[in-house]
Amino acid sequence: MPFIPHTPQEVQEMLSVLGVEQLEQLFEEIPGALLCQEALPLPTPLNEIGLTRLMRARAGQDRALLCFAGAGAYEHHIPAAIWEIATRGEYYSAYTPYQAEASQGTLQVLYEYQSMMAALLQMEVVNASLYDGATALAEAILMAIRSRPNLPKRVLLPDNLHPHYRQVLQGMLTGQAIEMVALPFDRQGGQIDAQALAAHVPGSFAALVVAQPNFFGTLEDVEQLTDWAHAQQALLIAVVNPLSLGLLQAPGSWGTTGADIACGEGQPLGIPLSSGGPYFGFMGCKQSLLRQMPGRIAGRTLDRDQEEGFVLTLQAREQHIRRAKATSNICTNQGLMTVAATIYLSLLGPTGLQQTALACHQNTMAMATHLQQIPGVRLFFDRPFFHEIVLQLPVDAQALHTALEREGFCAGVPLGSYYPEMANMLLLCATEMRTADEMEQLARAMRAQLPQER
Amino acid sequence: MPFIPHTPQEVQEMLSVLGVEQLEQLFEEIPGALLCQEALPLPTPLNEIGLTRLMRARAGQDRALLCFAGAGAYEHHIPAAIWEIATRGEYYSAYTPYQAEASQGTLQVLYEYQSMMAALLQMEVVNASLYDGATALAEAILMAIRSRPNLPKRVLLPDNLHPHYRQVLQGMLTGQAIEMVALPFDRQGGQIDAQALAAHVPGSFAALVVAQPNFFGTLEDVEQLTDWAHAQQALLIAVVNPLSLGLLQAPGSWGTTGADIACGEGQPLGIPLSSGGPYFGFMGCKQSLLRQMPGRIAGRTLDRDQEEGFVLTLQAREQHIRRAKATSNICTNQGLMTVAATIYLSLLGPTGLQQTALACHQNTMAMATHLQQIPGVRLFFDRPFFHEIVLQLPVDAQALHTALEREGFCAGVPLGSYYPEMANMLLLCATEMRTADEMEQLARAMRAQLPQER
Amino acid sequence: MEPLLSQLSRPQRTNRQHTPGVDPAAAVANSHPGLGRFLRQAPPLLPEVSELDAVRHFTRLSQKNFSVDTHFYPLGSCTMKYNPRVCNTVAMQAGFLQRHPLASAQSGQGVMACLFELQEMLRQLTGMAALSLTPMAGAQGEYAGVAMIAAYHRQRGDVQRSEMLIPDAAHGTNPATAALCGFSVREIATDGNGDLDLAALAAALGPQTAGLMLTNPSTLGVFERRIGQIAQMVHQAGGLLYYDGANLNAIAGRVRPGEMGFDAIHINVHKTFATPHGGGGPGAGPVGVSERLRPFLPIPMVAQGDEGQFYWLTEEHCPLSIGRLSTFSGNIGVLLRAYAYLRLTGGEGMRRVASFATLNANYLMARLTQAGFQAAFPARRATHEFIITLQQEAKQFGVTALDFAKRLLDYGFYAPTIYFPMLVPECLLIEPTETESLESLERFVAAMVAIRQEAMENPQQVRQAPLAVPVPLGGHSRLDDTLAARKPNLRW
Amino acid sequence: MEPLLSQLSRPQRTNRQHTPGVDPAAAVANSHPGLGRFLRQAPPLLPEVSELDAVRHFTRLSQKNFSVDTHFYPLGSCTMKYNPRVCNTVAMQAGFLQRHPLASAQSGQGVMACLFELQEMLRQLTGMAALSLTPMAGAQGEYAGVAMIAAYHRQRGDVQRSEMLIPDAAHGTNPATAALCGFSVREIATDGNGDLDLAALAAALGPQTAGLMLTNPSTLGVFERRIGQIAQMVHQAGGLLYYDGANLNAIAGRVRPGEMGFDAIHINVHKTFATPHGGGGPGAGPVGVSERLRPFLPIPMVAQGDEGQFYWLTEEHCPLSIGRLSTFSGNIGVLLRAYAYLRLTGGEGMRRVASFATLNANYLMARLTQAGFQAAFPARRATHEFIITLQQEAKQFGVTALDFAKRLLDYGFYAPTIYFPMLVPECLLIEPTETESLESLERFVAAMVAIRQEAMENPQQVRQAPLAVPVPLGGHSRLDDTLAARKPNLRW
Ligand SMILES: Cc1ncc(COP(=O)(O)O)c(C=O)c1O
Ligand SMILES: Cc1ncc(COP(=O)(O)O)c(C=O)c1O
Repeated sequence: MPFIPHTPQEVQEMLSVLGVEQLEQLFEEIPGALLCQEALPLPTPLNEIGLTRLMRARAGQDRALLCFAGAGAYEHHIPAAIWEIATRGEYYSAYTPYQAEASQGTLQVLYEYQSMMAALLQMEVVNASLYDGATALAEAILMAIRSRPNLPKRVLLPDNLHPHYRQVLQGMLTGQAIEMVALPFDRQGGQIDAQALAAHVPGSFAALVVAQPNFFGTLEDVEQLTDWAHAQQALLIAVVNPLSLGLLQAPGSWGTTGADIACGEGQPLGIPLSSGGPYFGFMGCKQSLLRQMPGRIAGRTLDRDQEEGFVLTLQAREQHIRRAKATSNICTNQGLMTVAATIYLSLLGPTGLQQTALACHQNTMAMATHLQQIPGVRLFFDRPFFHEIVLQLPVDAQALHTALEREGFCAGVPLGSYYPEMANMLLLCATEMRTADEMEQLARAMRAQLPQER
Repeated sequence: MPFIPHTPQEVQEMLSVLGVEQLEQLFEEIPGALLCQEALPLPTPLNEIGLTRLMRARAGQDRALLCFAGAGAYEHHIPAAIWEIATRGEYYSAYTPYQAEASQGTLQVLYEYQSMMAALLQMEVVNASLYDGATALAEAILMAIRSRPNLPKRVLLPDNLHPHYRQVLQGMLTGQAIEMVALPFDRQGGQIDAQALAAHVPGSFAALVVAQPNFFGTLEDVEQLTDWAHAQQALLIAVVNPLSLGLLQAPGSWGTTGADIACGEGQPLGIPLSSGGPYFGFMGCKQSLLRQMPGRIAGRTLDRDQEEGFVLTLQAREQHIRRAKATSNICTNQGLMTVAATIYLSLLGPTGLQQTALACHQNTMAMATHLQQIPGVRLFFDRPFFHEIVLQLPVDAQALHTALEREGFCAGVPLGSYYPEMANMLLLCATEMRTADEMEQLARAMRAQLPQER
Repeated sequence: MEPLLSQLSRPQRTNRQHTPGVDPAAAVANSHPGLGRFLRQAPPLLPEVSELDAVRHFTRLSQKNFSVDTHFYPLGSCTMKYNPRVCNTVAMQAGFLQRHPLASAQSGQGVMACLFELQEMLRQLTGMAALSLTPMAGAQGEYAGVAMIAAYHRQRGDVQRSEMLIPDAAHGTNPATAALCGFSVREIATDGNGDLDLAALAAALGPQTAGLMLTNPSTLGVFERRIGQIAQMVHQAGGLLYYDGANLNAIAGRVRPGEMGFDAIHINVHKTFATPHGGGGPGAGPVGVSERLRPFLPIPMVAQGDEGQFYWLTEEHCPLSIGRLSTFSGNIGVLLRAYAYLRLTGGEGMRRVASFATLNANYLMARLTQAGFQAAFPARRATHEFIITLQQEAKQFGVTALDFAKRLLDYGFYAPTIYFPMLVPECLLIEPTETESLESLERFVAAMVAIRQEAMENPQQVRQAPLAVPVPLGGHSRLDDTLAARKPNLRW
Repeated sequence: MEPLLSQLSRPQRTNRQHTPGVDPAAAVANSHPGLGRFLRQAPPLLPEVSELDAVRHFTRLSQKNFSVDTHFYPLGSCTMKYNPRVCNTVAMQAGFLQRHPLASAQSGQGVMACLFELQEMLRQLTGMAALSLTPMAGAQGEYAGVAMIAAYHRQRGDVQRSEMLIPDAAHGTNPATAALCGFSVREIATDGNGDLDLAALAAALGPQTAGLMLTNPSTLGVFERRIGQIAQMVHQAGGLLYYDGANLNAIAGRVRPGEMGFDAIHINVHKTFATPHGGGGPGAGPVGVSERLRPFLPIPMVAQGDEGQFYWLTEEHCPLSIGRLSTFSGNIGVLLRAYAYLRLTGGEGMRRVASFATLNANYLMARLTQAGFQAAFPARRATHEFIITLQQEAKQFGVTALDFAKRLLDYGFYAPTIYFPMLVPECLLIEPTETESLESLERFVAAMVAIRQEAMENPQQVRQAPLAVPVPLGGHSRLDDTLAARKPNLRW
């Protein structure tokens, strides 16, 4: 039988030990009225031949587009070694490493992951992953609120945070009656509007969230924002792109004392786009916040023979011990993705990460230069960016996007559905994967689609 | 540096231990005139991004055709588990298991491979692989000649043996001055012409080669042929398709005492088509011929603690010990392919193999039925076949083949280049991978290409 | 111990094959002129190792894990069954992996067809009215379910319902989730047969009751027979029923939670539907609902249009939705594996899975009982799992469930779940799953018997277990959890 | 020991997921009416195991191998360098894997482009006039080369040339190949510096000389400096020069065999060009030739037409070819990996490979010499490899090269090649390759020193090595080769 090893004779043997004649009898405790009398009408089972054929066809249906989209998920180089190793059965088919002595592989990887992410973020401690970037931020806010019990349950949330993140927070924070106060962005630079901060007085909110780069790709004055938040007695929660940290200042070094919590989407570190998941959320914080941190944490310890080894630690924060009082309800996290990220970081190293980040930036610069030469097209924001730009078009962005998709491009993300006033704008990204030639192709295709004014 | 771990500082350290200043000095023994002064003009190195891009494009260029070709290489179901496991680094990046204690994985797999192939072939001993089917046959003939030193160096070779095998033998046997005597085939059934055998008297040749199924896919009277060869004091060398043995008589049971040597192409057992390789050759023989067998052999033994384990054995047959007197010059064989075949056989098992072979046969039957309904098209041979048929067409087979390729079919193999008198014939195969629908598609396409006489 | 990556590191060791070609000379010229002040002062302090060293390191580390692919892994509540390799292979195709999440639905009809059909199949299997695939694990599925219950009451203006009832045997994610959604948690006791204490339930129900979160079969490994009555009681009190679907493996295709009267359910595809656990995820926790909760389902979901094309349902289509739970659409790669698995099994296959999961659990329970171990609920049929209590052994030999668990590692078995559910003292929660053979089960029984023998003869030894997992598999004797928590060492 | 598959087998255990749907009832009806008498009486006696058991079995077995991906593997003459994983990934794409060998060239332009460019790159690197990729391993490449030499003489009517000269240090495949091609083999001695004894060569040359097979750098790990003179001598005598290209790693991109005067050469892509060895293959042994042997190259080869399209050269185009060496076109999947590797390195990269392979070998030789080990050719530069002779240690402590080799396994190193080349007593042929780090080399030196210490203090222990490779890695003490050969047990 598929995936069931029992032979007819063994079934008989086993049933006779149980003193029953038929498998069906094993369901005798279930009220008869509830029992399905026959198989449910799922599609007829396929053998592996049929399944493979089907899934090849399905994967083949999905069109390979030349990708200039970012907006929270980025096409980066993924060294082949990563998934050849991460899908090894020993990683792939193990459970969360509860029995430490039988899980040293996963545990050491987690410890190395935490160590490398801590170095990248310059944060003191890092957990072993959360679901994704948006939920990591939700957890960060919950954590901030918990650790500031004397402050109002309010957080300042910039409008230039990824709209999907804001949607997720909307859902996940209402249960806790946390108030989210919107911060407008500057129309010139896309960054948080500094003037808007003045409306908020010390002690009136528990945390300020800052995304660096922000959703529009431009860079925030993180030094000032961090110091300002701290001056208001609030925590500073940084949302960062880990890959950008090859180049950009780490949140742990923002301002005088650094961000208190740093979180974000781990996908750029070796995880395929996969239509949106699985990715992983990461989170680091100051040592002082450690016991408020959600999620699993691996720690180094000793065995009876004084040999070093690894265990899951500080479990008293977690749901399986603390139940309703846990720091989060998270249980299964995104383990295998952190294995991939750990291998990614080890293969790229500091130089590789820096070069990759630099290539992303320079490609986006080059793309911006090309595209701005198209009549009627201009860069909407004037601030420095990392690897995303907002392009103002002479036409509806969604329409252009659709037209370009027919030509084989995933030409970024039209912003109208997120910011109605930005219906003519396109958020574009060129990672290290894009070649000069491809950027020219995009420019040519875009030019061809746009009205030839002159 | 790509794949070179040395840091600049380490290089200096190492050079100073060697007492030289520059890497170049390490080449000082090479006559200066021979030294290339600069890098050879190979294409500029790519990084992994560029390589992946290039190779995706190349693989994408190769057109996926609906495959009805066989002729020695067959599209079969390859369970996904096979290559997920066989490409694990521990198998993939190990050498031939010379140090047995550090190679028990590969060695036990080889032992299991030998055991399963022996069961499939019903031969007493099997080696650990040769290069491919054709060279395995060449080795079998050399082995037969060696083991019959008193007989003339002549072998009977049927014309219905795969033409490429005959070409390989041509090359590999001339060095040894072995005479190959052609046996014609029966024009009705495609099998070896029984009458032609009468020309050969006892003691006049060392071996008779029989392919079951033969190149045309039809089945030989292996019982009679085996007994006849033995009556002439010759060895019987069987060339078999291992997958067919799920259904067909094993060479070890042919005639009264069985074939003496069985060999063939292992590709059907879990190896992808890959344009022709790597595949693997297999060889089994009677115990009495063991010491004439070429290639590596794994054996079971004991360690100092009387624990069972595995080693390469009977190495005294091999080139690294016996040098010019070895049973063959083979050294590196097709190891990893036998790992795949071993996993294949273990996943399919006796039932799976039988069902697969049966499905191949029945699909080919069904295909024959469909195609024969096309006006002017008929089955050329009237004998039972396994999973290949020769179709006689009203037109040139190569032209039709080319036309069908444009429609997305690899419509078998035109026979004209191998047998000039068969320019109108096509050798076709339908394995278990072909669906009823696909066979109808082929029939429709073929009908559309052929002159509509009625 | 395998050295840490940091110990393998040497300054200036690089892997140029992974570095994009940037011209360092033109670094400034090609960068944004205003970038300077945002730059990091020094590159991150990451290890610098060669690709070969990294490959070796992570390959060797992998070998230190016990896993389903190498060991029997009878971890109760976790359904550690075989994860068919083909599901990985088909899900890892370039067509799926390369698609950007914000690319148009038009360009992703292949993956969306799979998701749509998976939604339908899971709906069938659970008997729910509608289903969303987006939650990224069981706990997030729970969150979605409980948030929908909250939204339902809120929408009806029924604002007093602030309490969630949860059996004492429940998984920790249940109370944690209820709390996350702002409910207070009230525990309901379990009776001596492993069933819910109905009197306690009756006493707890009231106008403040938002709902009851139940697992059936429960985490005690038994089927709650009076589920009909329970559902009626809760509904009558105005509460809704949440089904924790982590325990579907022995009933999928046999009993449908929708027909038991549940209003919301999550499904751990990384349990019943054989997606891998990856050493701690990713999983996926699709959430299904009865008709009344349908409007609240989390987005996005996949729908099929009139011409057969698939499209995403978003906030526009679902104004009452509890919203988005992930940045994009959840763990699609995991869902593809579940889809592949379900296409391999079909309806008949799922029934078979349930039968053999049940057979293995009951057989193993019977054999351990024959061998003198004490089942927690000997009079009950086991479902996918069952509990052994080692209370006796703990008392007699001073050898605890933890000691047994650790000693099993020495015998080459991953350990069952221990000390959960908390109400059974010294418990081992054992779940063999249907993919284990009779021989596996027998070897496990033999190991348990041998360990008890050791506990009798040499309890000190068992208390020190594992004596040493063989070196390439970790090489450790028992690791010190207390030390780890007391002096956290969380990075190098 | 991991149980044998046959021990895991149970009658009627099946994996239906791999079985095509055939209707057993219609088995006869759907089969050829005449098939009956050809049928097997009973299904083959293969094991019946579940997919999970098979996956576990082969996963666990894999862990028992030392491999480059897990261990330092300084196996001389074998160039066990890192096999970049990306080469596997790009070669395992469906477009390449699914192509039938007899499909038209038109439908295979992608793979043929790679092969054509590989031919060209290898031609460049070797400095030969033309090259065929078809041989499936080094030994078959040798076969092709020697067969071409034979064909060349035959074609010129020079039929007396029946003798192949081969240095005593040569690899076993050289004489075996010469014999296979019908030549008698005459050994040429090596002098005390590891060079060919020119007097012996001069004495051996004559009208019966078909050629000389040489490896340079030789299997002694040194470069034959008088290669120019040797080539001249052989050519003058009417013989041709064959180059055994197994040892290219330290000279590729630095010296070209074509310029040394060789007429034929094979290349082990599974050595210098980083294709994996797979526990014994598959490899590939492309063969290159000088102008005069070009007509004899084995088919098929890839050529490029005027419009850029690629096509196969077959017997029609090459009437003098020694013919076909494989059923189809050789080990294309392996060649694709070599192609990928060469595209990653380029010309500059190959020079770098040679430099660092040389550096590592010389450094390791120097360090071992410093540590008191005896190099076989201390006055010579090592190339990619070098030889240590343990004659001294054998005499003093009764501990042989074999014992050292086995003891190294206990220390977590694969052993160097031992007792080859045969002319250096108690030799270890050590090849670190360029992909090993300085730390690897130092750890190896430390292990060698430690073992010598043991040999001094407790020789009996070293003679029994390996004491026991850790259990998951095999768990064996020294295995008995003699028993294996005396009572062959070759299947279950
Ligand atoms: C009974 C039960 N409920 C809920 C969960 C939580 O599921 P997840 O780990 O996927 O979040 C689990 C799994 O650990 C469980 O066993
Ligand atoms: C020097 C030398 N020549 C020839 C060969 C034979 O190559 P292959 O094993 O690929 O047939 C080898 C490899 O073992 C070798 O080391």
